[in-house]
Amino acid sequence: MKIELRAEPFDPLAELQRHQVERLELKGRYGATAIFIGTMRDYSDRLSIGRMMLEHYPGMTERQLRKLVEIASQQWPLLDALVIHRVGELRPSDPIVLVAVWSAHRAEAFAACRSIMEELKSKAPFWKREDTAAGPRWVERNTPG
Amino acid sequence: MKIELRAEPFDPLAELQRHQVERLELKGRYGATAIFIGTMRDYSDRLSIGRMMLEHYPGMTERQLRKLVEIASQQWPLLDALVIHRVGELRPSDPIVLVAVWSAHRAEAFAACRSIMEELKSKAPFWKREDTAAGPRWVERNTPG
Amino acid sequence: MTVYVKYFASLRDRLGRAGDQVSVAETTTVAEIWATLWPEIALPSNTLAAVNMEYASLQQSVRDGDEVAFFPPVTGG
Amino acid sequence: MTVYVKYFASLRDRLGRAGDQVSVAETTTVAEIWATLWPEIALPSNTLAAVNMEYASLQQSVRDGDEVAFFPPVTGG
Repeated sequence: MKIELRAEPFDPLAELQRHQVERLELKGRYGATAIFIGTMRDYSDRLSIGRMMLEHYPGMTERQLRKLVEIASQQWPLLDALVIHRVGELRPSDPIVLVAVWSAHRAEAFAACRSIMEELKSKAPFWKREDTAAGPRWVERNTPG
Repeated sequence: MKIELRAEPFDPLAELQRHQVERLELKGRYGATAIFIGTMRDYSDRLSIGRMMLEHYPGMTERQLRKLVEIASQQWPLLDALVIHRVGELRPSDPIVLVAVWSAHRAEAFAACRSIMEELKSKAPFWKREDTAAGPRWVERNTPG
Repeated sequence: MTVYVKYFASLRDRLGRAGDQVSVAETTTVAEIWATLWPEIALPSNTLAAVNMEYASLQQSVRDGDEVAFFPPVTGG
Repeated sequence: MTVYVKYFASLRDRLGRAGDQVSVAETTTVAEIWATLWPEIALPSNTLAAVNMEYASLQQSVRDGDEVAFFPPVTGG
Protein backbone atom coordinates (compact mmCIF):
# COMPACT_ATOMS: atom_id res chain seq x y z
CA MET A 1 0.00 0.00 0.00
CA LYS A 2 1.45 3.39 -0.97
CA ILE A 3 0.01 6.88 -0.47
CA GLU A 4 1.69 9.99 -1.78
CA LEU A 5 1.09 13.71 -2.20
CA ARG A 6 2.83 15.40 -5.11
CA ALA A 7 3.58 19.08 -5.49
CA GLU A 8 4.56 18.67 -9.14
CA PRO A 9 2.68 17.23 -12.15
CA PHE A 10 2.79 13.43 -12.34
CA ASP A 11 2.09 10.83 -15.02
CA PRO A 12 -0.39 8.25 -13.62
CA LEU A 13 0.42 5.56 -16.19
CA ALA A 14 4.17 5.91 -15.61
CA GLU A 15 3.54 5.77 -11.84
CA LEU A 16 1.53 2.57 -12.25
CA GLN A 17 4.26 1.03 -14.37
CA ARG A 18 6.89 1.94 -11.78
CA HIS A 19 4.75 0.69 -8.91
CA GLN A 20 4.11 -2.68 -10.53
CA VAL A 21 7.81 -3.15 -11.15
CA GLU A 22 8.38 -2.63 -7.41
CA ARG A 23 5.78 -5.32 -6.67
CA LEU A 24 6.88 -8.09 -9.03
CA GLU A 25 6.21 -10.67 -6.32
CA LEU A 26 2.48 -10.02 -6.84
CA LYS A 27 2.54 -10.99 -10.54
CA GLY A 28 0.33 -14.00 -11.16
CA ARG A 29 -1.50 -13.48 -7.86
CA TYR A 30 -3.74 -10.62 -8.90
CA GLY A 31 -6.39 -11.13 -11.55
CA ALA A 32 -7.92 -7.67 -11.34
CA THR A 33 -6.60 -4.13 -11.34
CA ALA A 34 -9.10 -1.28 -11.02
CA ILE A 35 -7.81 2.22 -11.64
CA PHE A 36 -9.31 5.66 -11.44
CA ILE A 37 -7.61 8.82 -12.69
CA GLY A 38 -9.08 12.23 -11.94
CA THR A 39 -7.93 14.97 -14.28
CA MET A 40 -8.35 18.74 -14.24
CA ARG A 41 -10.87 19.89 -16.83
CA ASP A 42 -10.58 23.22 -18.64
CA TYR A 43 -14.16 24.17 -17.77
CA SER A 44 -16.40 24.01 -14.70
CA ASP A 45 -20.03 25.13 -14.48
CA ARG A 46 -19.63 26.49 -18.02
CA LEU A 47 -16.73 28.77 -17.04
CA SER A 48 -13.34 28.35 -18.62
CA ILE A 49 -10.65 27.48 -16.03
CA GLY A 50 -7.06 28.51 -16.58
CA ARG A 51 -5.47 27.35 -13.35
CA MET A 52 -6.36 25.65 -10.09
CA MET A 53 -4.79 25.73 -6.63
CA LEU A 54 -5.13 22.55 -4.59
CA GLU A 55 -4.71 23.34 -0.91
CA HIS A 56 -4.37 20.63 1.74
CA TYR A 57 -3.82 20.21 5.48
CA PRO A 58 -0.28 18.84 5.81
CA GLY A 59 -0.31 15.91 8.17
CA MET A 60 -4.06 15.44 8.36
CA THR A 61 -4.42 14.84 4.62
CA GLU A 62 -1.88 12.01 4.61
CA ARG A 63 -3.38 10.56 7.76
CA GLN A 64 -6.94 10.56 6.40
CA LEU A 65 -5.83 9.06 3.07
CA ARG A 66 -3.99 6.26 4.84
CA LYS A 67 -6.96 5.61 7.08
CA LEU A 68 -9.46 5.31 4.24
CA VAL A 69 -7.21 2.96 2.26
CA GLU A 70 -6.75 0.84 5.39
CA ILE A 71 -10.50 0.68 5.89
CA ALA A 72 -10.94 -0.47 2.27
CA SER A 73 -8.22 -3.10 2.79
CA GLN A 74 -10.11 -4.46 5.77
CA GLN A 75 -13.38 -4.49 3.84
CA TRP A 76 -12.08 -6.22 0.69
CA PRO A 77 -9.22 -8.70 0.18
CA LEU A 78 -6.82 -6.34 -1.61
CA LEU A 79 -3.31 -7.38 -2.59
CA ASP A 80 -2.09 -3.81 -3.05
CA ALA A 81 -3.24 -0.20 -3.37
CA LEU A 82 -1.68 2.98 -4.69
CA VAL A 83 -3.03 6.51 -4.13
CA ILE A 84 -1.31 9.62 -5.47
CA HIS A 85 -2.85 13.08 -5.11
CA ARG A 86 -1.61 16.41 -6.43
CA VAL A 87 -1.35 19.58 -4.36
CA GLY A 88 -0.28 23.07 -5.42
CA GLU A 89 -0.89 24.80 -8.72
CA LEU A 90 -2.50 22.77 -11.51
CA ARG A 91 -3.19 23.47 -15.18
CA PRO A 92 -6.02 21.96 -17.26
CA SER A 93 -5.46 18.29 -18.17
CA ASP A 94 -3.08 17.83 -15.21
CA PRO A 95 -3.82 14.61 -13.30
CA ILE A 96 -5.29 15.35 -9.84
CA VAL A 97 -5.63 11.90 -8.36
CA LEU A 98 -4.72 8.29 -9.09
CA VAL A 99 -6.35 5.42 -7.20
CA ALA A 100 -5.36 1.87 -8.12
CA VAL A 101 -6.13 -1.41 -6.39
CA TRP A 102 -5.02 -4.95 -7.10
CA SER A 103 -6.95 -8.05 -6.05
CA ALA A 104 -7.61 -11.64 -7.07
CA HIS A 105 -11.09 -10.98 -8.51
CA ARG A 106 -12.80 -8.08 -10.23
CA ALA A 107 -15.76 -7.51 -7.87
CA GLU A 108 -13.56 -6.46 -4.96
CA ALA A 109 -11.23 -4.41 -7.17
CA PHE A 110 -14.12 -2.36 -8.61
CA ALA A 111 -15.79 -1.93 -5.23
CA ALA A 112 -12.63 -0.94 -3.37
CA CYS A 113 -11.45 1.50 -6.06
CA ARG A 114 -14.80 3.23 -6.12
CA SER A 115 -15.10 3.28 -2.34
CA ILE A 116 -11.63 4.78 -1.89
CA MET A 117 -12.49 7.55 -4.39
CA GLU A 118 -15.80 8.36 -2.69
CA GLU A 119 -14.23 8.39 0.77
CA LEU A 120 -11.35 10.52 -0.50
CA LYS A 121 -13.80 13.00 -2.02
CA SER A 122 -15.77 13.34 1.19
CA LYS A 123 -13.05 13.01 3.85
CA ALA A 124 -9.55 13.89 2.67
CA PRO A 125 -8.84 17.55 3.45
CA PHE A 126 -8.17 19.12 0.06
CA TRP A 127 -9.69 22.35 -1.25
CA LYS A 128 -9.81 23.57 -4.84
CA ARG A 129 -9.60 27.21 -5.82
CA GLU A 130 -10.23 27.74 -9.51
CA ASP A 131 -9.01 30.70 -11.52
CA THR A 132 -11.97 31.21 -13.87
CA ALA A 133 -12.54 33.74 -16.63
CA ALA A 134 -14.76 35.54 -14.05
CA GLY A 135 -12.05 35.56 -11.36
CA PRO A 136 -10.89 33.13 -8.65
CA ARG A 137 -13.42 31.07 -6.70
CA TRP A 138 -13.31 28.33 -4.10
CA VAL A 139 -15.11 25.16 -5.19
CA GLU A 140 -17.83 24.84 -2.56
CA ARG A 141 -18.62 21.16 -2.71
CA ASN A 142 -17.87 18.02 -4.66
CA THR A 143 -20.41 16.53 -7.02
CA PRO A 144 -22.01 13.34 -5.66
CA GLY A 145 -20.39 10.11 -6.85
CA MET B 1 -14.13 4.23 -29.35
CA LYS B 2 -11.67 1.44 -30.14
CA ILE B 3 -12.09 -2.34 -29.81
CA GLU B 4 -9.31 -4.77 -30.53
CA LEU B 5 -8.45 -8.45 -30.22
CA ARG B 6 -4.78 -9.32 -29.78
CA ALA B 7 -3.15 -12.66 -30.53
CA GLU B 8 0.10 -11.60 -28.81
CA PRO B 9 0.84 -10.33 -25.27
CA PHE B 10 0.09 -6.62 -24.81
CA ASP B 11 1.01 -4.00 -22.22
CA PRO B 12 -2.19 -2.28 -21.01
CA LEU B 13 -0.43 0.80 -19.62
CA ALA B 14 1.53 1.33 -22.84
CA GLU B 15 -1.70 0.88 -24.83
CA LEU B 16 -3.42 3.52 -22.70
CA GLN B 17 -0.52 5.91 -23.18
CA ARG B 18 -0.62 5.38 -26.93
CA HIS B 19 -4.38 5.74 -27.10
CA GLN B 20 -4.39 9.01 -25.16
CA VAL B 21 -1.74 10.45 -27.47
CA GLU B 22 -4.05 9.66 -30.39
CA ARG B 23 -6.87 11.54 -28.64
CA LEU B 24 -5.10 14.74 -27.60
CA GLU B 25 -8.18 16.76 -28.58
CA LEU B 26 -9.94 15.27 -25.54
CA LYS B 27 -7.40 16.63 -23.05
CA GLY B 28 -9.01 19.08 -20.65
CA ARG B 29 -12.48 17.75 -21.51
CA TYR B 30 -12.41 14.56 -19.48
CA GLY B 31 -12.19 14.71 -15.71
CA ALA B 32 -12.47 10.98 -15.12
CA THR B 33 -10.77 7.88 -16.48
CA ALA B 34 -11.86 4.49 -15.16
CA ILE B 35 -9.75 1.50 -16.11
CA PHE B 36 -9.99 -2.21 -15.51
CA ILE B 37 -7.23 -4.68 -16.31
CA GLY B 38 -7.88 -8.41 -16.08
CA THR B 39 -4.74 -10.51 -15.70
CA MET B 40 -4.12 -14.25 -15.84
CA ARG B 41 -3.46 -15.67 -12.39
CA ASP B 42 -1.12 -18.59 -11.77
CA TYR B 43 -3.74 -20.47 -9.77
CA SER B 44 -7.44 -21.25 -10.12
CA ASP B 45 -9.59 -23.21 -7.67
CA ARG B 46 -6.36 -24.04 -5.79
CA LEU B 47 -4.76 -25.63 -8.87
CA SER B 48 -1.59 -24.20 -10.31
CA ILE B 49 -2.06 -23.01 -13.91
CA GLY B 50 0.84 -23.06 -16.34
CA ARG B 51 -0.88 -21.92 -19.52
CA MET B 52 -4.28 -20.88 -20.82
CA MET B 53 -5.87 -20.97 -24.28
CA LEU B 54 -8.38 -18.21 -25.00
CA GLU B 55 -10.65 -19.26 -27.82
CA HIS B 56 -13.07 -16.87 -29.52
CA TYR B 57 -15.62 -16.79 -32.35
CA PRO B 58 -14.01 -14.62 -35.05
CA GLY B 59 -16.52 -12.07 -36.26
CA MET B 60 -19.10 -12.57 -33.52
CA THR B 61 -16.68 -11.66 -30.72
CA GLU B 62 -15.77 -8.30 -32.28
CA ARG B 63 -19.42 -7.62 -33.09
CA GLN B 64 -20.61 -8.34 -29.55
CA LEU B 65 -17.82 -6.25 -28.01
CA ARG B 66 -18.67 -3.30 -30.23
CA LYS B 67 -22.33 -3.66 -29.40
CA LEU B 68 -21.86 -3.66 -25.65
CA VAL B 69 -19.56 -0.63 -25.77
CA GLU B 70 -22.12 1.18 -27.93
CA ILE B 71 -24.87 0.37 -25.44
CA ALA B 72 -22.72 1.77 -22.60
CA SER B 73 -22.05 4.90 -24.68
CA GLN B 74 -25.80 5.42 -25.08
CA GLN B 75 -26.40 4.86 -21.38
CA TRP B 76 -23.65 7.20 -20.09
CA PRO B 77 -22.10 10.36 -21.60
CA LEU B 78 -18.70 8.88 -22.47
CA LEU B 79 -16.04 10.84 -24.31
CA ASP B 80 -14.08 7.75 -25.33
CA ALA B 81 -13.68 4.03 -24.67
CA LEU B 82 -10.95 1.48 -25.32
CA VAL B 83 -11.33 -2.30 -25.08
CA ILE B 84 -8.50 -4.72 -25.83
CA HIS B 85 -8.88 -8.49 -25.30
CA ARG B 86 -6.31 -11.23 -25.72
CA VAL B 87 -6.91 -14.45 -27.65
CA GLY B 88 -4.62 -17.44 -28.13
CA GLU B 89 -2.11 -18.89 -25.71
CA LEU B 90 -1.53 -17.00 -22.45
CA ARG B 91 0.96 -17.42 -19.60
CA PRO B 92 0.38 -16.44 -15.96
CA SER B 93 0.51 -12.67 -15.37
CA ASP B 94 -0.33 -11.97 -19.03
CA PRO B 95 -3.01 -9.27 -19.38
CA ILE B 96 -6.31 -10.73 -20.62
CA VAL B 97 -8.48 -7.65 -20.99
CA LEU B 98 -8.25 -3.88 -20.76
CA VAL B 99 -11.38 -1.72 -20.47
CA ALA B 100 -10.93 2.04 -20.21
CA VAL B 101 -13.52 4.83 -20.41
CA TRP B 102 -13.15 8.59 -20.36
CA SER B 103 -15.90 10.99 -19.27
CA ALA B 104 -16.42 14.41 -17.69
CA HIS B 105 -17.35 13.08 -14.25
CA ARG B 106 -16.43 10.06 -12.15
CA ALA B 107 -19.88 8.53 -11.58
CA GLU B 108 -20.42 7.72 -15.24
CA ALA B 109 -16.82 6.55 -15.74
CA PHE B 110 -17.05 4.04 -12.88
CA ALA B 111 -20.50 2.83 -13.92
CA ALA B 112 -19.67 2.44 -17.61
CA CYS B 113 -16.34 0.68 -16.99
CA ARG B 114 -17.96 -1.79 -14.65
CA SER B 115 -20.95 -2.35 -16.92
CA ILE B 116 -18.76 -2.99 -19.95
CA MET B 117 -16.77 -5.58 -17.98
CA GLU B 118 -19.89 -7.36 -16.72
CA GLU B 119 -21.48 -7.40 -20.17
CA LEU B 120 -18.23 -8.61 -21.71
CA LYS B 121 -18.01 -11.42 -19.17
CA SER B 122 -21.54 -12.58 -19.85
CA LYS B 123 -21.92 -11.91 -23.59
CA ALA B 124 -18.64 -11.77 -25.50
CA PRO B 125 -17.89 -15.21 -26.97
CA PHE B 126 -14.56 -16.16 -25.41
CA TRP B 127 -13.73 -19.49 -23.79
CA LYS B 128 -10.85 -20.30 -21.47
CA ARG B 129 -9.09 -23.64 -21.37
CA GLU B 130 -6.60 -23.91 -18.54
CA ASP B 131 -3.62 -26.25 -18.45
CA THR B 132 -3.59 -27.18 -14.77
CA ALA B 133 -1.28 -29.44 -12.80
CA ALA B 134 -4.13 -32.00 -13.07
CA GLY B 135 -4.45 -31.67 -16.86
CA PRO B 136 -6.34 -29.34 -19.23
CA ARG B 137 -9.87 -28.20 -18.38
CA TRP B 138 -12.40 -25.81 -19.86
CA VAL B 139 -13.49 -23.09 -17.47
CA GLU B 140 -17.21 -23.73 -17.13
CA ARG B 141 -18.48 -20.37 -16.02
CA ASN B 142 -17.33 -16.94 -14.95
CA THR B 143 -17.51 -15.85 -11.33
CA PRO B 144 -20.29 -13.33 -10.68
CA GLY B 145 -19.18 -9.68 -10.75
CA MET C 1 -32.03 -24.78 -47.89
CA THR C 2 -28.47 -24.95 -46.57
CA VAL C 3 -27.35 -23.90 -43.10
CA TYR C 4 -23.77 -23.65 -41.83
CA VAL C 5 -23.26 -24.81 -38.26
CA LYS C 6 -20.36 -24.06 -35.89
CA TYR C 7 -19.38 -25.50 -32.52
CA PHE C 8 -16.98 -23.94 -30.05
CA ALA C 9 -14.85 -24.79 -27.04
CA SER C 10 -15.85 -27.79 -24.88
CA LEU C 11 -18.86 -28.50 -27.10
CA ARG C 12 -16.64 -28.79 -30.18
CA ASP C 13 -14.24 -31.06 -28.27
CA ARG C 14 -17.12 -33.28 -27.20
CA LEU C 15 -18.66 -33.49 -30.69
CA GLY C 16 -15.28 -34.06 -32.28
CA ARG C 17 -15.67 -31.43 -35.00
CA ALA C 18 -15.86 -27.65 -35.45
CA GLY C 19 -18.84 -27.48 -37.78
CA ASP C 20 -21.34 -28.96 -40.16
CA GLN C 21 -23.16 -28.07 -43.33
CA VAL C 22 -26.75 -29.27 -43.33
CA SER C 23 -29.72 -29.25 -45.71
CA VAL C 24 -33.03 -28.64 -43.98
CA ALA C 25 -36.55 -27.58 -44.89
CA GLU C 26 -37.67 -23.92 -44.78
CA THR C 27 -38.92 -22.67 -41.36
CA THR C 28 -36.55 -24.94 -39.47
CA THR C 29 -35.69 -23.66 -35.98
CA VAL C 30 -32.31 -23.60 -34.25
CA ALA C 31 -33.42 -26.46 -31.99
CA GLU C 32 -34.49 -28.53 -34.99
CA ILE C 33 -31.12 -28.05 -36.65
CA TRP C 34 -29.43 -29.50 -33.57
CA ALA C 35 -31.91 -32.40 -33.48
CA THR C 36 -31.31 -33.12 -37.17
CA LEU C 37 -27.53 -33.20 -36.75
CA TRP C 38 -27.33 -34.86 -33.32
CA PRO C 39 -30.45 -37.02 -32.89
CA GLU C 40 -28.80 -39.03 -30.12
CA ILE C 41 -27.31 -36.12 -28.13
CA ALA C 42 -29.62 -33.85 -26.14
CA LEU C 43 -28.54 -30.22 -26.42
CA PRO C 44 -26.84 -29.45 -23.07
CA SER C 45 -29.17 -27.15 -21.14
CA ASN C 46 -26.66 -24.32 -20.70
CA THR C 47 -25.79 -24.20 -24.42
CA LEU C 48 -25.98 -20.79 -26.08
CA ALA C 49 -26.96 -20.34 -29.71
CA ALA C 50 -26.30 -17.62 -32.27
CA VAL C 51 -27.62 -17.00 -35.76
CA ASN C 52 -25.39 -14.92 -38.01
CA MET C 53 -23.30 -13.87 -34.99
CA GLU C 54 -26.23 -12.56 -32.94
CA TYR C 55 -27.56 -14.43 -29.91
CA ALA C 56 -30.70 -16.39 -30.79
CA SER C 57 -33.31 -18.45 -28.99
CA LEU C 58 -33.71 -22.12 -29.79
CA GLN C 59 -37.12 -21.29 -31.26
CA GLN C 60 -35.73 -18.84 -33.81
CA SER C 61 -36.25 -19.86 -37.44
CA VAL C 62 -33.25 -19.85 -39.72
CA ARG C 63 -32.98 -18.93 -43.40
CA ASP C 64 -31.07 -20.28 -46.32
CA GLY C 65 -27.35 -19.55 -45.94
CA ASP C 66 -27.52 -18.68 -42.25
CA GLU C 67 -24.63 -19.42 -39.92
CA VAL C 68 -25.83 -21.10 -36.72
CA ALA C 69 -23.48 -21.52 -33.77
CA PHE C 70 -23.73 -23.59 -30.59
CA PHE C 71 -21.41 -22.99 -27.66
CA PRO C 72 -21.09 -23.30 -23.87
CA PRO C 73 -21.36 -20.32 -21.48
CA VAL C 74 -18.74 -17.73 -22.31
CA THR C 75 -15.74 -17.26 -19.99
CA GLY C 76 -13.79 -14.28 -21.27
CA GLY C 77 -12.50 -11.20 -19.51
CA MET D 1 -4.42 25.61 28.83
CA THR D 2 -3.19 26.51 25.36
CA VAL D 3 -4.82 25.38 22.11
CA TYR D 4 -3.48 25.89 18.58
CA VAL D 5 -6.12 26.73 15.99
CA LYS D 6 -5.89 26.48 12.18
CA TYR D 7 -8.15 27.72 9.39
CA PHE D 8 -8.12 26.53 5.79
CA ALA D 9 -9.25 27.54 2.32
CA SER D 10 -12.20 29.95 1.98
CA LEU D 11 -12.60 30.13 5.77
CA ARG D 12 -9.00 31.31 6.18
CA ASP D 13 -9.51 33.85 3.39
CA ARG D 14 -12.63 35.16 5.08
CA LEU D 15 -11.04 35.38 8.55
CA GLY D 16 -7.90 36.93 7.15
CA ARG D 17 -5.47 34.63 8.94
CA ALA D 18 -4.32 30.99 8.96
CA GLY D 19 -4.40 30.32 12.68
CA ASP D 20 -4.53 31.41 16.30
CA GLN D 21 -3.10 30.43 19.64
CA VAL D 22 -5.60 30.72 22.44
CA SER D 23 -5.66 30.24 26.19
CA VAL D 24 -8.86 28.63 27.45
CA ALA D 25 -10.12 26.84 30.55
CA GLU D 26 -10.02 23.05 30.88
CA THR D 27 -13.04 21.16 29.42
CA THR D 28 -13.50 23.73 26.68
CA THR D 29 -15.25 22.31 23.59
CA VAL D 30 -14.43 22.88 19.91
CA ALA D 31 -17.50 25.12 19.59
CA GLU D 32 -16.43 27.18 22.61
CA ILE D 33 -12.99 27.73 21.13
CA TRP D 34 -14.59 29.20 18.03
CA ALA D 35 -16.89 31.38 20.14
CA THR D 36 -13.95 32.63 22.20
CA LEU D 37 -11.95 33.59 19.12
CA TRP D 38 -14.80 34.86 16.91
CA PRO D 39 -17.58 36.11 19.20
CA GLU D 40 -19.12 38.13 16.39
CA ILE D 41 -18.96 35.49 13.63
CA ALA D 42 -21.31 32.52 13.78
CA LEU D 43 -19.54 29.31 12.74
CA PRO D 44 -20.77 28.61 9.18
CA SER D 45 -23.11 25.63 9.38
CA ASN D 46 -21.17 23.48 6.91
CA THR D 47 -17.83 23.99 8.68
CA LEU D 48 -15.88 20.85 9.52
CA ALA D 49 -13.68 20.57 12.59
CA ALA D 50 -10.71 18.40 13.48
CA VAL D 51 -8.77 17.87 16.70
CA ASN D 52 -5.21 16.66 16.27
CA MET D 53 -5.90 15.84 12.61
CA GLU D 54 -8.93 13.61 13.29
CA TYR D 55 -12.47 14.76 12.49
CA ALA D 56 -14.23 15.97 15.64
CA SER D 57 -17.70 17.11 16.63
CA LEU D 58 -18.26 20.65 17.88
CA GLN D 59 -19.08 19.17 21.30
CA GLN D 60 -15.73 17.43 21.66
CA SER D 61 -13.58 18.69 24.54
CA VAL D 62 -10.02 19.65 23.81
CA ARG D 63 -6.89 19.26 25.92
CA ASP D 64 -3.86 21.36 26.59
CA GLY D 65 -1.64 21.53 23.51
CA ASP D 66 -4.30 20.24 21.09
CA GLU D 67 -4.41 21.40 17.48
CA VAL D 68 -7.95 22.37 16.47
CA ALA D 69 -8.79 23.02 12.81
CA PHE D 70 -11.82 24.59 11.14
CA PHE D 71 -12.42 24.27 7.42
CA PRO D 72 -15.12 24.22 4.72
CA PRO D 73 -16.34 21.01 3.02
CA VAL D 74 -13.46 19.24 1.30
CA THR D 75 -13.22 19.27 -2.50
CA GLY D 76 -10.32 17.03 -3.45
CA GLY D 77 -10.11 14.17 -5.94
